[in-house]
Amino acid sequence: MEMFTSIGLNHFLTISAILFSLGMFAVMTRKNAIVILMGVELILNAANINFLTFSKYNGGMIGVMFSLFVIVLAAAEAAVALAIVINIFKTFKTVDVSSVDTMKE
Amino acid sequence: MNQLTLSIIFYVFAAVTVLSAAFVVFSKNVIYSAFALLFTFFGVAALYVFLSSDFIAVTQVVVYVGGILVLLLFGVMFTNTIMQTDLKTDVLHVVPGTILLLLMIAGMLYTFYTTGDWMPGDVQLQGSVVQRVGFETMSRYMLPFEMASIVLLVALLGAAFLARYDNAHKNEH
Amino acid sequence: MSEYFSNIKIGATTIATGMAITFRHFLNAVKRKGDAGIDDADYFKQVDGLCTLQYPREVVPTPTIGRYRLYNDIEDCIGCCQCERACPVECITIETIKTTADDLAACGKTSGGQQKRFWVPVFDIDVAKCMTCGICVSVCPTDCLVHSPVADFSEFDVKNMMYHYGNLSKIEAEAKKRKLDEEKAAKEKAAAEAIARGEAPAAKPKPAPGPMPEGGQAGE
Amino acid sequence: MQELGKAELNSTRIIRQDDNRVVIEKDLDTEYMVLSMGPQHPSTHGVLRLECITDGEVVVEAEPYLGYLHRCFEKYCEKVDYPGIVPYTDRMDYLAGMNTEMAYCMAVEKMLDIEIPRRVEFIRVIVSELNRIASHLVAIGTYGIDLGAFTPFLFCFRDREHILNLLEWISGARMLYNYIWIGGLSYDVPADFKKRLSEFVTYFKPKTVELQKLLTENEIFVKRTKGIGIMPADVAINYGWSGPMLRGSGVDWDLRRNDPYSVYPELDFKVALPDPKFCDIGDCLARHVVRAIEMEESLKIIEQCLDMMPGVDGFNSRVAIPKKVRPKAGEVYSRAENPRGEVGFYIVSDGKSTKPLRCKARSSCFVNLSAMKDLSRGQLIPDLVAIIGSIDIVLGEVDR
Amino acid sequence: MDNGMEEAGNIMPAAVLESKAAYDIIRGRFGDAVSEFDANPTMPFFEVADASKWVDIALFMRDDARLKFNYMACLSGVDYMEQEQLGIVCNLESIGHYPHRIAVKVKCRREGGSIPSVACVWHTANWHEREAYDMYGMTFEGHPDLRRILCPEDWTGFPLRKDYQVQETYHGIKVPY
Amino acid sequence: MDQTLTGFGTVFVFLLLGIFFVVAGFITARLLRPSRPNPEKNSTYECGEPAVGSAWVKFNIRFYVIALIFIIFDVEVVFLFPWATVFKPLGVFALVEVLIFAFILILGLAYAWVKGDLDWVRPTPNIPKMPELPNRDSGRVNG
Amino acid sequence: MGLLDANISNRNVLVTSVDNVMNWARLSSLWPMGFGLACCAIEMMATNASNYDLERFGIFPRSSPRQSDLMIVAGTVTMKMAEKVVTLYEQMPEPRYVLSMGSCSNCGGPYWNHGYHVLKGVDRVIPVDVYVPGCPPRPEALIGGLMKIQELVRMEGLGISRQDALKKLAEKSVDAQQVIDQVRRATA
Amino acid sequence: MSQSISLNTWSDALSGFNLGWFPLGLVIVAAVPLVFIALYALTYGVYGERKISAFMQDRLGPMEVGPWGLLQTLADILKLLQKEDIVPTAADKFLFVIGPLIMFVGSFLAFVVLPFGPAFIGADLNVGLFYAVGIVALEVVGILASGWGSNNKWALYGAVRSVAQIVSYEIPASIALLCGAMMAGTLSMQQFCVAQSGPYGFMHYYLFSNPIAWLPFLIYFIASLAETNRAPFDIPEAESELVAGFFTEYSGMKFAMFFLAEYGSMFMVSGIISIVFLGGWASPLPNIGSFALNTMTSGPAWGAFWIIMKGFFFIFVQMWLRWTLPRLRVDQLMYLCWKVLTPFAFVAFVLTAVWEIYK
Ligand code: SF4
Ligand code: SF4
Ligand code: SF4
Repeated sequence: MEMFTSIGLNHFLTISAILFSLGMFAVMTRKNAIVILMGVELILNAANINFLTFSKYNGGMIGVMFSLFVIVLAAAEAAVALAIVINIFKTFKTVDVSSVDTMKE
Repeated sequence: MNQLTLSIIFYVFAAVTVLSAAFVVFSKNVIYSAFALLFTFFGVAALYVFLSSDFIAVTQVVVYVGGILVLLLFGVMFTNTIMQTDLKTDVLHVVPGTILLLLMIAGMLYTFYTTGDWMPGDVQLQGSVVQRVGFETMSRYMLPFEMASIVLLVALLGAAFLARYDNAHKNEH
Repeated sequence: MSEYFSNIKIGATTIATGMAITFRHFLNAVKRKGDAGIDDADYFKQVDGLCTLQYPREVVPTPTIGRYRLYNDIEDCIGCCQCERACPVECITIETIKTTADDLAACGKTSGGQQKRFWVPVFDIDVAKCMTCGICVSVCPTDCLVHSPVADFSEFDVKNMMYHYGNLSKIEAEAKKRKLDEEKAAKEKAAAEAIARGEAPAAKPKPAPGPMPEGGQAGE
Repeated sequence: MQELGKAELNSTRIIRQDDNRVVIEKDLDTEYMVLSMGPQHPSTHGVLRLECITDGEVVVEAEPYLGYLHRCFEKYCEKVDYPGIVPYTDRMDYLAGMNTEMAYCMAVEKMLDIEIPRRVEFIRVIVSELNRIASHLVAIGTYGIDLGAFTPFLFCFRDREHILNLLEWISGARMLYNYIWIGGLSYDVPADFKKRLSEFVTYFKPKTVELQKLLTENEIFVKRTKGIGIMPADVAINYGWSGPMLRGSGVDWDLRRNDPYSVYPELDFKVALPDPKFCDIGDCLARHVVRAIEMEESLKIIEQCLDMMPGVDGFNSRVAIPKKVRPKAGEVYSRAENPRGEVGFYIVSDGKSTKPLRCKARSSCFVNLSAMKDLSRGQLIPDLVAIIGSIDIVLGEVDR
Repeated sequence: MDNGMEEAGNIMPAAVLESKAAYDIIRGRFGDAVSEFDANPTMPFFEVADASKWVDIALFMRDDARLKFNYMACLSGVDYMEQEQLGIVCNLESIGHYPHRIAVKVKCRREGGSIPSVACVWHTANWHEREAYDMYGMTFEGHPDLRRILCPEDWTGFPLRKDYQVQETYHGIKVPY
Repeated sequence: MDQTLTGFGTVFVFLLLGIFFVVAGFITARLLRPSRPNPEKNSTYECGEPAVGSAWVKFNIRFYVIALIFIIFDVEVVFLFPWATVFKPLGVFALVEVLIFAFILILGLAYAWVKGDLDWVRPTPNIPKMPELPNRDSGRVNG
Repeated sequence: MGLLDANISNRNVLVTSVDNVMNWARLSSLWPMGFGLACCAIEMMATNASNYDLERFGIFPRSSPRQSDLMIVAGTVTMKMAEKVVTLYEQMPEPRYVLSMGSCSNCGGPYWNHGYHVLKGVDRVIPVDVYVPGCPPRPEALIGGLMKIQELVRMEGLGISRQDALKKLAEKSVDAQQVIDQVRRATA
Repeated sequence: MSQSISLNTWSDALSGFNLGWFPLGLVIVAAVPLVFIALYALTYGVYGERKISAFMQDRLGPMEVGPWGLLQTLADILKLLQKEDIVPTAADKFLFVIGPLIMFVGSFLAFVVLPFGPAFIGADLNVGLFYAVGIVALEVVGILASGWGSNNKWALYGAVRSVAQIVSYEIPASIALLCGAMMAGTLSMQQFCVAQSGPYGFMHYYLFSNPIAWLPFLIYFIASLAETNRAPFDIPEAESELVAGFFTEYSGMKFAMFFLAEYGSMFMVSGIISIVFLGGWASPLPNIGSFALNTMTSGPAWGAFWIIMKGFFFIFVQMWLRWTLPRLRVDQLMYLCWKVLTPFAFVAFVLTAVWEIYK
């Protein structure tokens, strides 16, 4: 019971692990490029949770700063990736990565 | 607020996060995925609060919900012919994927729960995170800070170019 | 570049002008335009301020020639059917019965002193159809058909908008008709007799001696 | 089956099938949306329907659909005698009843060849100019609403109310007057009318200035309308545009001057033309400005008429009204300058009946609106709204 | 229809004289394709006898430097019941060039008749012709988009024909009163 | 319990209460309101016409570009807010740092401006033209 | 199923007072659909405008039927328009009211005899609660009609259907004919 | 930080009050703004808007429902409660329902950091201002959900326009607020007010004490109009174009939620602007000699009075603008945002920074 009531490092790590795996799953199995992007965002979020968890339980600022930069990167990544996805869509009329793979102009 | 309340709230948000994330991944409707992402992001932001980084939590809402999610939604709306594709054709390698998913979770959890000694103790983050972030960016993380602006600039240039390239491309025809 | 700034400047000034105007109106909201009708001399006295007329509480009378609900003063109607013919909408229905000679007095005179020669058992105006054009009013020789200034007379049932102005009830009308028929028959008989007698039929039709008493409508 | 539009983005075909349903055949490249604007839409001024084919916010094509207010006016003309048509003409252009009545009466008078007393002519001009102001007030006010400015609309309606009161005072009705009759007027004006009218003119002049400051000169308004919906002069003529629309395109053409009728030749007024410094010739702003100027010109005309109007002594406004209107066989096309442009009546009489054999109303809005499809191509939706507003349609007249 | 106006012929008003001059030019170009000029003072007109020439005449009228009838004021359909004909009457004039005005009539058979469309000459004619089609049922050859304009697509009959009988119901709604 | 958690505890309660308010509103309304759906009532509103096609079409890329530029500046603002709270004690150095940071991003804005990404591309509207003759004998008529 | 759907046969004090409050709310906030058809619509606009200001009664037009309670059929309903009117009416959420403004929508008005394309009264396609006569009705008449609608709302309640209310009102309302007779007697 | 904590005695005392495990006190704290929004939106916001617009248009406005029409909005809401709730068949039920919920919750959550006087604030977060800027994101998603969920063309147009507009104007708005944060050196809303209160009353307000503050003030005001979809930036719900924008399909209570959310966020932005630039609950009256007006008019009750008054003033200006100006077009809106406000915001940013360092 103690394990459930007092929130500790492991709780956060667990959530982060689940998020990460879900993200990985999306990246690996979904064909829709946008869902893949969402998966990537999930992975980044999982990473951020980890950073902040360790930051909190270590007392340093490194994790916080790192997660901040991760967010920056996530934003940049989302912007560029979505632009690419939209371009792919414009060219191939689909955002289905598997078919894009085979279509190759 | 006592410990129990806190735990309950934690579990609520943890559940929201995980369930909505699962929904994002498994939903066949992309627009639902995108809206479920709202709850994931929000839940994660709440977890950040539990990790005492209020600033990052609000940043999460500002950037992820206000920015990335909107971008994703626009992306979905823009490419929405895929909305009709059903789950079967949408998902590749389900079985290996699921196995991998379970393996991954199991592996990671195993590592987390067996490696007890990476917990140096419950040292709380002290002071206002905002101000500390402000100081850190101006001192130790100055270079990354400037680099971030360049990354953003490049991202802006690149993404704007890509979006525009398309228009130029079309006009040629 | 200068255009960029002058644009901003023009935008700001015109917006400020507009806001000044609305604010002036806002301040003027303490004044209220009275309920002067157009024919009052001080109609244009109050130029600024609120102009709302709180209708059910305050009323500005419509002008005297205002054309709203049609009203027929059947006492004055001579049953000439001019209005019915003139109405472009065909929303007046008139049935007339010629008065028999002995009824002339009963039929009465209009207020203008003209002798009425027709009973008007049916004078229906469907105000639901009427477009208040006023043509019927302009052709009425006795000015008995008028537009009243009453404008507000909505109904829950459209059938209520059929206004029956006729001055005879159905039974009365029946009686009058019978009477007329009898008179006609009598006249015809008289004429036939006259022809038989070789007299000129153009003789003035004299009122047939009416054996029918006035109390023909006793059934009422 | 009929192909409607392909426009520049040529991979999608929009097809109207025989049952009048629009089908989009998409080629995935871009997706058009069929957007039905109206018949119940705040900016179509009644029951016009525009079927817009849009690409995002851009209107690829907007096809107007009329007839939602087709009230069989021309049928009525064949069923109702000449004087009985007058109230129906009111209902045609219900914002400018007086003007339409006048156009119709002039047509019949031309057939009958009757002389109209001068006083009647002056009163007719006064009331129709008043009605022109009222109509332009509605046009300007609703144009304000179209562009999001609500207050000017209410100011316009407040002032219009005074005009309605004046007209009700003389004619007995607020909007649909049946005041101008073939050969005369239903009533002479009341005794105080001249005084009240000049008071109105004094009252109204500052209000036009206020309106101008509040709406016409507002930078947002100008930015919204300038350069939008440009119609070149020659095409405008070819489209049969008339009235403020044509003048907005820079054509100096006003029937009151170019085909003078009534007492207009004696009056001194300016044909309103847009100022190229303030607006682009032929755009929405030009048309709006023309209307604003016209209101002021109408005020001038009214003032002059008040001075020139012959006296009352023993005057009977119904003196020239024929007992029975039965024109000689023949046909006539007669028109007048209405607030919205040329309203003409083409009347055929067979000489025997008291009803016309054929009476066609040439409606200005109908003709002006026909350019809508052309004007709307490649506009944004807000601009489309601005264009419809600047055409200032009255559906009663479009559909008749 | 034109009796009674003939006597006035020699004292034509100025406006009619102008129309006459314009007519003469057209007559000179097209000869017998156009009928005699009717010089009535209320609406001088001529008729196009050879309807197939109508578009050419229209173009000529619009573009000829002496005519420049660039403005079509009105196009009305008419039902000539007695002559078993339908027709259109176009009122033309020239804005900004000449003060002349003239009306042109074109007729066709009553049943299944057809008139060439001049929508390619004057934009105005487009909707007016649609309206005439809607009301009278003559077709306009070469019209870009000849559909009903005022009445619903699935309306039966052509309302302004003299022998029009109104339909009883429309989409289940009773039509007559 | 640290300060942050208490503060955000309030936020959480606000969240709950907000949701509660909405849900309570819906429930009350549900108790009161009539519910008589029919196919026509539930049809999509489109000014009285039956709607043609779904509204779910691909949308204009313009909006996407706007969101894209927004996200970049949004992230910038994220950095500037913590800085704003501490820059006074740090003095000129911090100011210069941030000006460089901002300048680089303003470069991005300038780039987007110059390249026209900030303009809402308006298609060139059609200016009406004179009618075109169908191919028939157009040349012949006016010879 | 909400309260307003409920069929309550015994009305006690509570029900009545709930009724009163609910009816008060509905009658004080009648949002008409901004929907003009013809000439009458201009008078409707004039009634909305400053001089008569319908907003005094809390009546202000909404352009979407979803948010409106009242449909003012202002003007001529043509055959082409009739189905659209029905659609729009149907798309309004209940409880909804219809006011027919002007002769045309009452019964075809001036176009009733030869108007082949005119619907002879909007009550042929949708149920009408109040008829406002006039062509066009004066703003006063429209306001009067709206007051009648408010009267009708006041009569409604749990277990009292619209038909009942209308019937009751029709009984209560002074017959126009009686008024005429009164006038006649007075003038005679 | 300590000062602000001591300021919020009341709300802190309340939030410490637990019943069992549940923090009942917090509920009360949270309920106050809720009641406030409801009251404000019901009686003053909408009613005020109608009356003000009426007076500007020479009308009377609501008159018949209650004395001077005071009960008008109450009647409206009560009526909306009774209206049938239509969910179109074509709509996406889930998004259709969740839209107004997110929208309202988002607008309501922003009130957490709004101090209603020195002693009352939901939570004095030390990222308060940033939080207030960020929470708008929720509304954005709510709008998209309802616009997309309606499956109505007008709604979709409205939603997409609205979102583009809100996100665009967030940039100049947040940079302008950043200027305020630079002046105060904090992000806590309470600290803003504390920093701007003092014996000289309004002279302590940044708007009057800092010559540069005018620029961010104006920029934020304009941007806040756009963020709340107020005229002249009301293109998302532009009546004459898009019928009713993203809530075209909403009826009954769901519509009422939008209604409340809209007026709630209107008050929110007015509150933010008065806190950041006009001292929030700080009294504007100066101490003149021994006549200690400022001291007299400070305190919890007065604080609440001042901030609400300031908020109302800005709401009045918003309404005033709305009833004066036509509306902009999408491209002009974007022009104004990206090419006028954003550059000027950066200019203001630099100027403020320089001023703050060298003053
Ligand atoms: S006013 Fe006109 S419509 Fe009415 S009854 Fe008289 S003539 Fe007929
Ligand atoms: S015209 Fe006058 S007198 Fe003749 S029937 Fe009609 S109302 Fe009676
Ligand atoms: S009732 Fe009269 S005013 Fe109203 S629409 Fe019909 S004709 Fe026009």
